[in-house]
Amino acid sequence: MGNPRSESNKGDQVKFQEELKDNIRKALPELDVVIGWCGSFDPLHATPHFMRREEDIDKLEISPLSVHNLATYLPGLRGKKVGIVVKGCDSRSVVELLQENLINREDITIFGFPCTGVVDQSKIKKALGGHTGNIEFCDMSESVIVIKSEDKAYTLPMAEMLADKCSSCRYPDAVISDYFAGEKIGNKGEEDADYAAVETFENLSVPERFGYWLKEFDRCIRCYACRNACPLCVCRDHCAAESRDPHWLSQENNVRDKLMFQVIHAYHLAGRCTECGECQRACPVDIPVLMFKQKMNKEIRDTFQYEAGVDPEATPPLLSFKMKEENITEKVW
Amino acid sequence: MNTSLNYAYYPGCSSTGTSIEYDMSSRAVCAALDIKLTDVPDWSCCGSTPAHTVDHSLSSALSARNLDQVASMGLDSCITPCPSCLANLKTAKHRMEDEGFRDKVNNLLDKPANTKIETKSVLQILVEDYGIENIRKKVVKPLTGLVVGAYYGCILNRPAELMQFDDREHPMAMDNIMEALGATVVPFPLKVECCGASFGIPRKDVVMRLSGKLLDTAKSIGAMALVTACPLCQMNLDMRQDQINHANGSHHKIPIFYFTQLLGLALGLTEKELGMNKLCVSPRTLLDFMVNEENIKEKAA
Amino acid sequence: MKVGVFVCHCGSNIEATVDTAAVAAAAREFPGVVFATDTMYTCSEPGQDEIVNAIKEHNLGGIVVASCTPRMHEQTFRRTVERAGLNKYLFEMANIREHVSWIGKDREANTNKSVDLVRMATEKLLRNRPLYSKKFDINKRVLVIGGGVAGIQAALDCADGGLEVVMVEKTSTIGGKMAKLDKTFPTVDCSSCILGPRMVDVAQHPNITLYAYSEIEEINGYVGNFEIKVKKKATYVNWDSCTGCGICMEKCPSKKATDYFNEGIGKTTAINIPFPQAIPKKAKIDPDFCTKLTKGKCGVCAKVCPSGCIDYEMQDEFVTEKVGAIVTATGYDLFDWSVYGEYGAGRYPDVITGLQYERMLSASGPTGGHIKRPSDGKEPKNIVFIQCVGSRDKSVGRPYCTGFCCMYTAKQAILTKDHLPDSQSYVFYMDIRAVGKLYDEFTRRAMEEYDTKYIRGRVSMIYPKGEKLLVRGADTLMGSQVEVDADLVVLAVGAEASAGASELAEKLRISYDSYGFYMEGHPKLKPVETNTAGVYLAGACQGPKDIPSSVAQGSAAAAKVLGLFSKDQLESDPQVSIVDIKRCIGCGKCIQTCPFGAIKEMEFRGMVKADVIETICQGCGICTSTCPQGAIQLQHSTDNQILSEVNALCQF
Amino acid sequence: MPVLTGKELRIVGFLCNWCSYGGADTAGIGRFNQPTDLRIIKVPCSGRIDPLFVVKALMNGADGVLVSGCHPRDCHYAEGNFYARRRLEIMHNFLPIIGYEPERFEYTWVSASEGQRWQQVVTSFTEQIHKLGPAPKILGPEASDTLSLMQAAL
Amino acid sequence: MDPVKYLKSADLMSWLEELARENKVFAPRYEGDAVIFAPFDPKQEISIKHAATMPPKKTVFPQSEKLVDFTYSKDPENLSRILIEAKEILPKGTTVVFGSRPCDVRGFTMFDRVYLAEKTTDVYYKARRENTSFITLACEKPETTCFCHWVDSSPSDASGSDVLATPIEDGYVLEPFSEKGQKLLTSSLLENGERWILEVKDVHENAAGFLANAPDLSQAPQKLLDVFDNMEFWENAAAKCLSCGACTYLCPSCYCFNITDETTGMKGTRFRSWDNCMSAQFTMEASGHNPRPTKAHRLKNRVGHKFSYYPAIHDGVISCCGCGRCIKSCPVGIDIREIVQEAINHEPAIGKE
Amino acid sequence: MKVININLSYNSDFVTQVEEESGQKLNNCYQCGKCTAGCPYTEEYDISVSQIMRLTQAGQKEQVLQANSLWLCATCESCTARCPNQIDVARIMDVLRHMARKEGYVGTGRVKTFWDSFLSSVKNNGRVFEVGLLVNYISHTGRFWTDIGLGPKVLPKGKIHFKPTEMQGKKEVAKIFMRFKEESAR
Repeated sequence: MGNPRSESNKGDQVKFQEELKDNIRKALPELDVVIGWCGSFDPLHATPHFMRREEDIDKLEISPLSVHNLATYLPGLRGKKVGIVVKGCDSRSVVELLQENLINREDITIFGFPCTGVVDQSKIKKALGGHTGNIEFCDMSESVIVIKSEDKAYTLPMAEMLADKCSSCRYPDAVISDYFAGEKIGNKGEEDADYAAVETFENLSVPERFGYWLKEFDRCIRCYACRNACPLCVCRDHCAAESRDPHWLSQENNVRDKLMFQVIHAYHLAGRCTECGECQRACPVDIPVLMFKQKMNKEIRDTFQYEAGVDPEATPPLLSFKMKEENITEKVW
Repeated sequence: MNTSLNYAYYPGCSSTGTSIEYDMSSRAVCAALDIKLTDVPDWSCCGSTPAHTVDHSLSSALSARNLDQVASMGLDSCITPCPSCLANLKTAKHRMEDEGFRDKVNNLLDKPANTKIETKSVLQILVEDYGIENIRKKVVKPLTGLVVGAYYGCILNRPAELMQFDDREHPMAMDNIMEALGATVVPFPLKVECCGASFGIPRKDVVMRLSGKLLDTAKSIGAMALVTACPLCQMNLDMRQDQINHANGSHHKIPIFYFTQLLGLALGLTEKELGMNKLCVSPRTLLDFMVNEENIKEKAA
Repeated sequence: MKVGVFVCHCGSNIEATVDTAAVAAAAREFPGVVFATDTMYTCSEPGQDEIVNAIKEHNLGGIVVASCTPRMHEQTFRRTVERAGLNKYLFEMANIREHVSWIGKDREANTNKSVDLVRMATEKLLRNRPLYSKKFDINKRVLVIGGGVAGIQAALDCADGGLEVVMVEKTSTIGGKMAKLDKTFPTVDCSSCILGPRMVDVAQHPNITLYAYSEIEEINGYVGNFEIKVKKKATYVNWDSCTGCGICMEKCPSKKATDYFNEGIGKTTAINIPFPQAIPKKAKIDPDFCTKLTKGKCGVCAKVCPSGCIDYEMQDEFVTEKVGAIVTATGYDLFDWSVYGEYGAGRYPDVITGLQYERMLSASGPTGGHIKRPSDGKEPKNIVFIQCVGSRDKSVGRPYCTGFCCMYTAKQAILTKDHLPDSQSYVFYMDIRAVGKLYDEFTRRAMEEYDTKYIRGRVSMIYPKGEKLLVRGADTLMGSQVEVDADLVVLAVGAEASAGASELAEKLRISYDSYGFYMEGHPKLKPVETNTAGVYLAGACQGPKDIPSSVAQGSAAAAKVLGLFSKDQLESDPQVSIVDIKRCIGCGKCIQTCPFGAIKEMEFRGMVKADVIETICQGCGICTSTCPQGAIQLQHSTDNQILSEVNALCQF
Repeated sequence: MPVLTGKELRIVGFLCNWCSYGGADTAGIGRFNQPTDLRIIKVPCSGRIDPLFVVKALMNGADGVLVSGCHPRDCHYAEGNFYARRRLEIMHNFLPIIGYEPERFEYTWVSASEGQRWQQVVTSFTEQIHKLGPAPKILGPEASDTLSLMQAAL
Repeated sequence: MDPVKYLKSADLMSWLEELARENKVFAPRYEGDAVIFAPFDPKQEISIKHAATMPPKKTVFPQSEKLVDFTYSKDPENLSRILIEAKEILPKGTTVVFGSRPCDVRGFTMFDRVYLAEKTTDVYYKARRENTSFITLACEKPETTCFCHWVDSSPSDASGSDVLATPIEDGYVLEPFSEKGQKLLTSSLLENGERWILEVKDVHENAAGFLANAPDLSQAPQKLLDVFDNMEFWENAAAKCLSCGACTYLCPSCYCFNITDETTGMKGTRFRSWDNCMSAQFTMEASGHNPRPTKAHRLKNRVGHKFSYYPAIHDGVISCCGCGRCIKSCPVGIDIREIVQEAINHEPAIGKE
Repeated sequence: MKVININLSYNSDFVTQVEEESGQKLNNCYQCGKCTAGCPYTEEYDISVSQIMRLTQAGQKEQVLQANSLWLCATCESCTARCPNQIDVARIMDVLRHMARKEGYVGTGRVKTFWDSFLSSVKNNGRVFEVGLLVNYISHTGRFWTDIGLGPKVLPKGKIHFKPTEMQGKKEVAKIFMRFKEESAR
């Protein structure tokens, strides 16, 4: 909108960005659309970019602002030939969708690149004193973000602005791809996922935990952006949240139903969620909804040694069983 | 093999008196097998049978003081040669897991009881922790020619739920050790029958009858000697063997060894270290016989 | 829906601790309820008539009965409402007897709880829909598993009734435990004289196919249409040509094989026919003892066999049979008495089991019917029988009474006197269980006429004393410890579920109790049915039984099968899952988790959808709890029905 | 709906039709006394139990939820309880994050023959819930309604 | 109108406390990382530096509200006869909202035309609207996403508000715009503010000056109708839409609702709750048919309604107040300004068969 | 023989107390007699152990607590180990002994005296002092000839000490006994 587009995203990224564009140029003639990212309403934001024509490719921008998990769009485009640009974490959602037969591998062309992390807008907002409504300029390098807002310049260390999932990322490279631009960083799937935050939270007392969520969910507006941004919420138009048969939830604005919905969401994602964090990022009122899913994943990992979105041939643990469960100790009465 | 076996050691009162040779031989054997024993500091009496016949909390309190001494060593388990001490210490721990009972015991103590300390017998750790096969490897003087019966007594492995060791009706730990030492073991049918226990003083007649039956049986199966793991059993069968003979008109002269004594012998320890001279029924003839048998065997080889 | 509620007193069973009138009064306040009353016996004829009349008078659309467990009378009341013209699924039960009145005495709490249960039932009923069965064809063949006396009876009754029968027996001969017995109580008639002809009938019946030395590998399908995979274990002898002449047995040089038929009393040859009357009378090789199979040397049997049927290369073979019903008659095994250290745990050769003794008594047994001490072959003089070994003993996990040991011990004591007139038998017993026609008279005879010394008390210890065994017990009637110097000790070892019973139950999808005995459909009213349609029980697999009871149950099971097959088609249970095509997104999670393969993919307007095959669906509802959007719903247990019950109980 | 104040808490039981419901019947037939708190919802199979029913019950005011099915390998439907075990275990372990004690929800296996076991399960589970006391109830549409009550309770 | 008043910044909290004695007062404050209008609590800091994350829409149009409580009762003589007793729940009490922005409150004027229409007055809305006063803060500087000036408004627009507060140094100048507003300005904490009237004007003009030239939207109603049947246009526009309700629920001028009944036992409640035209359930018919089956259809409706269909029946007033929340809070950054402009600039393809 | 009126003589408090203190359920006993059968002391008993169990079950307090058998049980655990109903019979014997002691029934005085002497030795020395114990026992029973014949056998073996071994914590042990006395007096 006539806002000064930043000259950003230079440095190392440009090299693979051009390589990536070449990849897409090569593949686009066979595809209906390729989904990537481009600049948005201000220099601090990017937006999903649907490339259908050659000239669309020029607008493609890969940067730490490329936060959106574009895999979310894939089930809706079933039947079309779709190309998708993926970060490491996004690729795990693609794996998961493939695993559940929600997309066809032959219809999907995956463009990977070495991701060094994406920013957490709320961290930037905090660093800027709670306001990012007037961003005039933004430039990013591997180590810092330079932002100009309301005539003030800020130089923020990139490491501190990265999303939590990025600082402990074990899959910077796409786990599955047809094209890969740039040099792979190296995945470390064998390392344990980091659930320190969940563990810290669990140290709170029972009423503290309960009270925390009541307070947080009080401001939920039930817009379901968390659900709709989730690449693995595949029920979409038939979500149990808005149905009368089954009638799990009322439409009343009460915190009970809001909390219940989050449990439903987390449970339906058990063993499937790749912790891309889109639910939490999408929340317009900043409710930390990711923690429920992380907790669920932690339990899945501890009980079944399973991690979602790594192996397209695997079966989610709750859709399978073993006669003897090594890690389940049943209560003795 | 576990090279660093290390235990807190609770000798029990009789170790200073009537069963001094059990204590000596246990210590000697452990030393020979590189098993480190550290005495429980300033241990006191576990209360034995008399205490639990008076009151269970009193009995447990007496044991608890000792368990606490073990805890003060920074350890969570101890061993004892004596089955009576073993039973008391184990019972105390087990019963104190019940909150109500623990409160009663704590009422008698200076500080709250420790309920985490496990106790095992010397026999148990030799069999389970050290291992029969490892013992077999250490034998330098096999007990050639010795025909022996193993007598366990009643409380070494009963009640089974509490003691958690060996078979309650047919224990084999000592049989197996003796076999490993080169002795010929004859199955002793009354392995777990009672010898008369502490009735030696107040009801000698009972001991005469019960221990007499044990000696008769030993003879009937052709055992040259019996091995035991209990000071009371040993005392009744050894020290009172003359009394028994007298009372029953029998003529037994059966040496009653502590299993640790024979084990020590096979490991090459001296008779003195093992307190062989403390036995009332002299094992002299038998010991000489074994040496002779071994010589014959060696010559033949 | 207009709902009628009937709260049953069940005489005083419920009324004594539940204020049924108050429950009915409370029910009148529930949504939908237009009629509620308490009745004395709702299941009685007047009780049922009251329901029918109320439906007509008040134009009711659904009925709740609060009474006993639905396992007792759900079918009864479903028929009642059907009689009144309602669909039988417009009915719900609240269990206020087994789950309320019988488990607590607090009348206020019980009444309150009953009101809750009726409220839940009503809320669910309001969401019930009429359901209609489908008909499907059935295969009128029956499988009998186990060839003991119960299985033989069931098979012959079915075969005589015109059904094709497939019998699978895991050992190489039918006959079961009964074939091992010398005589039977209380008539003391020859066991093999009674059983033998029945075994021959099985072999010769045109309707019976016998798979001996075979096991059930796999069971699929459902009532009317089971598919069974049978494993025919390798016998190394071609049974089509084996004539049972026994020459191989005579020549086999390996004579140290365990003689299972003789309970380990004596040894047998590596190739053997278990006993002369075996059916089928065919030889098989015990591969553990055959030197040709273990070491590659020998081959004598192959050389001597006149019909050339030895085949050392034989492999297990699998056949598939299709049947419509299954009778399970897998019998029992003896308790492993070696846990009794005080009885020697098997160390003393002259302490044997009753069944071993039975083989010793049998003229065709290894001792030719002579009673001999296994240790030295001498005739015993003092014989001690100990009852309740592995029965009525919590400490070994067998608190139940086996029930027939008292009788067989009495029989053995009598036979002992017949065999060895100079002998003296002692029986240590706790109680004598002699319930049956002529049974008590029989045990009395053992005491009165055969001078068997019955000692009321248990034995605490047996130990060798010279050549004899010292048996130390108690005579509680005298109040003293007693000792017997015995030459032979016979343990009346109790029965336990046969080895592999639980694995078979899992294949059959039937339940078993904590001892492994199969659960009957109802302890009183469905003694031979199971909770799985088309699977019936006969004999000791359901619990220890003597011969007459086993035979009776075999016949009863056969009658059930014949009844089931009296129709050409069966009605399917309509409580199956159904897919809401609009909500289904075709993710296939239900297909993935359905244990029965009852859901398939289908195409609907170019989209993939799930589709339930009604006759295959068993109504477990795993699909419903798997489907995230609730598109597949198990009818009669829908999400909304369960949620309505939750909501009836919990409203913040 | 009224819970007998001071006497009972609200405990919901989900029982499979084949084993545990039968086990509860067996307990009744055996007249094995049990606390009165528990109300049973019968489902065909433990595999039918969506763990979200458990959460729904808790959020709607249950103080405890007990699920019982056939013993593993003994499922009438062959596999239902195997699925249930995984799903219920995960939910059991998940509950603390929301702020429910995991002890408020237990699952177990009781066969139709195990009347005594059922009595024991019900009795000890009821004791367990009474030990925990009433679960937090979410009152009114706004969080503040509940929060102020919770504050007052502390 | 009564004279303009002045309030010292330092007295703001005291004044709100005063107001809170007789009214329910809402003011923006941080909840987590979001700024929400919450019941005023003197112990908690308010946050009025920038526009709130959510507008104060709830205060007049609650996210969900009870319309009717109903109870069934039975005739004890004939249980089939059921009486229903229904109780309408009309909101009571007065509310004051402090810290709303011009765009936030102007949104209600879009509601007013619909819910306060003479023949179809919505009693629930009317009661709340009349009992709620808005003390609106004029904006000093618009944000990147602001476009109030496109839709005939400005950073100091007082329409719909009862008091317009303009921040100046050390305080606020409070101008009443309604009777309700005048009544709010009687506190002794307030002094006459006439002397700052020029500074106020400066603030207003200065704010407006930050805004770039607005495009002409007069063609929008017609142009949007022109592209009505061009699904390719809408599919492109909606491609990245997630169909969530963040845009509509945060929109000060979205007023759609849904009505549901929740019954337990013999009691029940009829609720009205926000509805969202981006949701698949919106306009879903009982038959299962939906005239707006895809997100493209739904986005077309949203943009069309605001910029074409509403103006068509309400004297050309665009039903958008330009607050920009739908852009800022959209998880995928959909920009309604772009869509409207693209529609205006759209050239029908020529020579297409 | 005495005729017992079963309902009038049933002492339910006694039954409850035995059950509580032993943690055993008396009704689990079905009188199979296996305890008596295995008890090495049956020969010395005036009432066999299974009958003690029966009498206890029947609430016959007097008869039970008077029994000499209580003092002759050596806690060899044969009964407990073999009970088919998993009743800890030896523990019940223990509890009955406690009750007999508290209520002043002293069947076989010598056994009790020996035990008392043993405990007083522990109380005074922290550990058992065998010679002291013997002396104490003899002085209480006047049985001067007790084991006197053993003297010459044992003395030269160095097994007998005429002084107790010293331990520091003997006061702690004494305190346990003191507190126990106080607790029991309550």
